[in-house]
Amino acid sequence: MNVIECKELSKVYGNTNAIEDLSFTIEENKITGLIGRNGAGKTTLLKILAGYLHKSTGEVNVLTEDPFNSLKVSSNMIFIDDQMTLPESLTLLEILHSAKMFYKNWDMDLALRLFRYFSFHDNQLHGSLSKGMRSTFNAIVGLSARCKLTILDEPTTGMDSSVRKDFYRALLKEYIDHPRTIIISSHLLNEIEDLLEDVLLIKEGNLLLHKSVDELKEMAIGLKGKSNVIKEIIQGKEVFYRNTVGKDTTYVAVENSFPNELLQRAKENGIEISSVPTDDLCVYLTNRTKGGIDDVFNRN
Amino acid sequence: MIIKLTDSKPIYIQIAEWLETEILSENFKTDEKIYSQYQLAEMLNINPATAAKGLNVLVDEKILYKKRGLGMFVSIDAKEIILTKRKNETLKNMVNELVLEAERLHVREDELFQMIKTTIKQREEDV
Amino acid sequence: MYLTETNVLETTKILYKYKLNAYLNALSALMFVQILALFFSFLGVGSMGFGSSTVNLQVTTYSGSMVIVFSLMWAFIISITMTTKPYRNSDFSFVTNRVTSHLSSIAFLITACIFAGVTSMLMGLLLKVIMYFRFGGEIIGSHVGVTDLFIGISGTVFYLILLSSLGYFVGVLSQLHKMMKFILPIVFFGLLFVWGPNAKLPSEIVSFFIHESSLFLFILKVVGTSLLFYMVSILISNRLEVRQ
Amino acid sequence: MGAFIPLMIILIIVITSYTFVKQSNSRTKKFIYGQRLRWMLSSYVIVLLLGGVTFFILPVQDFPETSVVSEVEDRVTNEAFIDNFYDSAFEGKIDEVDGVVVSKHLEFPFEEEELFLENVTSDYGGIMMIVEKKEGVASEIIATHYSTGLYIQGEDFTEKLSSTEITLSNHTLTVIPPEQTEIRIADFGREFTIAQFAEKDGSDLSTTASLSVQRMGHDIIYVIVPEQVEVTSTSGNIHFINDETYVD
Repeated sequence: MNVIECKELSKVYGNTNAIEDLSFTIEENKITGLIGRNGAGKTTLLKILAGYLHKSTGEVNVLTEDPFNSLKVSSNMIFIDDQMTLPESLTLLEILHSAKMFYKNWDMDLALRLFRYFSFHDNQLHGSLSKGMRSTFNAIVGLSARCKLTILDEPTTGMDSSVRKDFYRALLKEYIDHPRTIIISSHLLNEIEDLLEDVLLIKEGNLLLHKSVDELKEMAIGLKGKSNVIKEIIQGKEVFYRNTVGKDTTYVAVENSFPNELLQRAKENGIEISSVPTDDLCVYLTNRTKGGIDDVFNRN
Repeated sequence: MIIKLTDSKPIYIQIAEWLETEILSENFKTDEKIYSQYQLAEMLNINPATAAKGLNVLVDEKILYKKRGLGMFVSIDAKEIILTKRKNETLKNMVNELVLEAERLHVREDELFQMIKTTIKQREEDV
Repeated sequence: MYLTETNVLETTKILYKYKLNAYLNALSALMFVQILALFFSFLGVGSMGFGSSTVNLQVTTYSGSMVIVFSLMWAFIISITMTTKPYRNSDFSFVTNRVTSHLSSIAFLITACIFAGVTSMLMGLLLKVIMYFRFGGEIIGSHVGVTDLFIGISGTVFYLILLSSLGYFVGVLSQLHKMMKFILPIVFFGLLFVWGPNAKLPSEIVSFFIHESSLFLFILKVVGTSLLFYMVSILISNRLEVRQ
Repeated sequence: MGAFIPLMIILIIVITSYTFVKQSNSRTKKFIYGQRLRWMLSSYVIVLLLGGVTFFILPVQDFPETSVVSEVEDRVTNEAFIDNFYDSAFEGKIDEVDGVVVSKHLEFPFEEEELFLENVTSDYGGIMMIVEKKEGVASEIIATHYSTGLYIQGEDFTEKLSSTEITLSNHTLTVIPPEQTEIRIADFGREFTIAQFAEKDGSDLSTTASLSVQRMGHDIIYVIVPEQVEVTSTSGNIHFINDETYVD
């Protein structure tokens, strides 16, 4: 079953396209990472999926329904981000009890254990929490709700690294025990990469790729060597990144579709072959120009 | 962590290699049940789908076999298959690398053989 | 995870329960406003004096009317507040759609109005008790029997509901577009200006309610009017985005 | 200035309501929430309920009601009574008027031939004096303070009034009006939401009660002096009956 189906989905704000012609599907019980730079349209996309915002054109189905104004989607979905508005006069404990009323799969035991583990106090107010603590609390709500679709929009904003690690581990354990469809958005891949099954990479509102993490890891290959040799090898291939170091050495991240023998020969010709870390690859893919920041300073 | 997840090799391959090593060192014996995808995911803090992929590599290579509803088990020929594979692929690749590096450093053929012989002798003495 | 089933009624009930808890501070605002009104009422809502060479008589009228008027303003403002972004967003942190969000807000507001109606009438009695002890029993005035009290409570509650539905409508209108916050007051004061002080329409609208001496008909009028306000509010905001 | 007060009040209500219920994402400190808020509201309701119960226990239900008698009718009878009060006084028949109150009655033995009257005025004015020379009265001066009493809503508040001081020393009769009596009365009005629907008098939205103050504060000092006594005075507001010889 497909939990999410988007077809040529667009969202226009005034004259700008926040999202353009997005088409993808997300299957049941997968953890998908939504990766893109700040302002790439991640949050807009997620809010459309959550039913908060209208689509402009195209089609969007969540749990086989248009999510906007759908009670079915709302009751089977939870959207967590650091902007979550919670009543100011409820204590954290009261908020957990309120959440319990809304979500039929809610696990109070889990919520309370996490609550204690991250050393929250019953009578604290959501408004008095620091940014990191607030994100942590929201994340607890998100995990304990056990919704069929869990959307986490930059869930770790403000968390320190040990809390982040704990959170990811908690997320994974929860997922193993109670598989569900999870979408995590982030501008960084490396932290969550191992957690993910699929990656959805967007750039300026457009879908760049939707692949499994493993495919992404094998998608590109890094070659380093004499500039002219490199130039010859990569002819006709898609180059994601190119950088010239020293007098005559070039590094390229290039699409990995070389036959083994060719690589073997390249090695024999003094080309260093390496794999491209997915994180770097995402940066290359989402860069506005091929050369990255260097192009700005390149006045020739 | 047993597996260095920052390694640029795909994780499922790292998992497969780690399990092979475990089988070679007899931590898992023939017909013994190996970790499930969920156990692996928990242990290594990775997505269960990735873990499953790692296991499937070993099933494809007939190192593991599936029993429906029970999990995956070490096949009788597991060790042999691994050894052969490592000899054919890993060792071959390493030799390849060695030869290439030797060429780059202008080491002659007999010099290279000599170095290998010395290394083997030293290990024998150590044991 | 399995899919859960829900419906409008069930979700509205849950949201209503949630709001009773979460927005209890609306009642603390009411309490503050009513206590403030009590202090103002100590001055009396009206007074007259008679004098001759031997007597100076001061008769000061005390009633809970000011408490009720203050509570009416509270109902209006609270209802506007309930339509503002933070409140809508707060609903959407959990399970809701626009209809259930509205219905539960309205149910909450009506509950708050009932509470406000009862407390403002009781506050009127408390005022009189305080004045009784201050004046040592030198009191004239109108009797308030238990029946009167119930009439007063019902009248007050429905006035509050009327004001609350108006506030809700105004609030929803102002949420439609950023510019509405400027347009609405301009339209309101513009109309007042165009109509002038002796205009018929506004005074007719007001007297439609305040000159209705039958409680039953008054309740019918209020129920009709507020239903209209609430329904239009729901209809015009049903396509509104949240958490932009 | 007066016009700003309602605006100020509205402003206060807007601000307080808003600050109490405002929601925001910023870090804010709240003191009243959770259990504390519930306690506060419960105690508030309890105080109000106690107030309500006390109200019905208090004997306030026995107070005279406003608007029992129609205002017009009330004023007509009232004015007729007061007219009658003065007319009778000038005719020397004040003691025959029904409902007149004798606040003070003094008899002074008097042997002199001349009487000087001093009618003191206070800040609030003086009291009318009527002097009657009467045949057959010998060796005494009779001073009586008649008043209409004070009836508010039909209730007798006459007792509240203090009486005039009348003294005779040498041959001077001095009338000193009392300090003005301050009477403060609370009028319990009906809330407009009761008044609008209660059967009694329909939609009455006025906040001031239609109060009838009857026969309030009309006083006459009636002095009877022997016929042969010559009366002189420098004070005003003194009227004589049966005496043409009097000169100011």
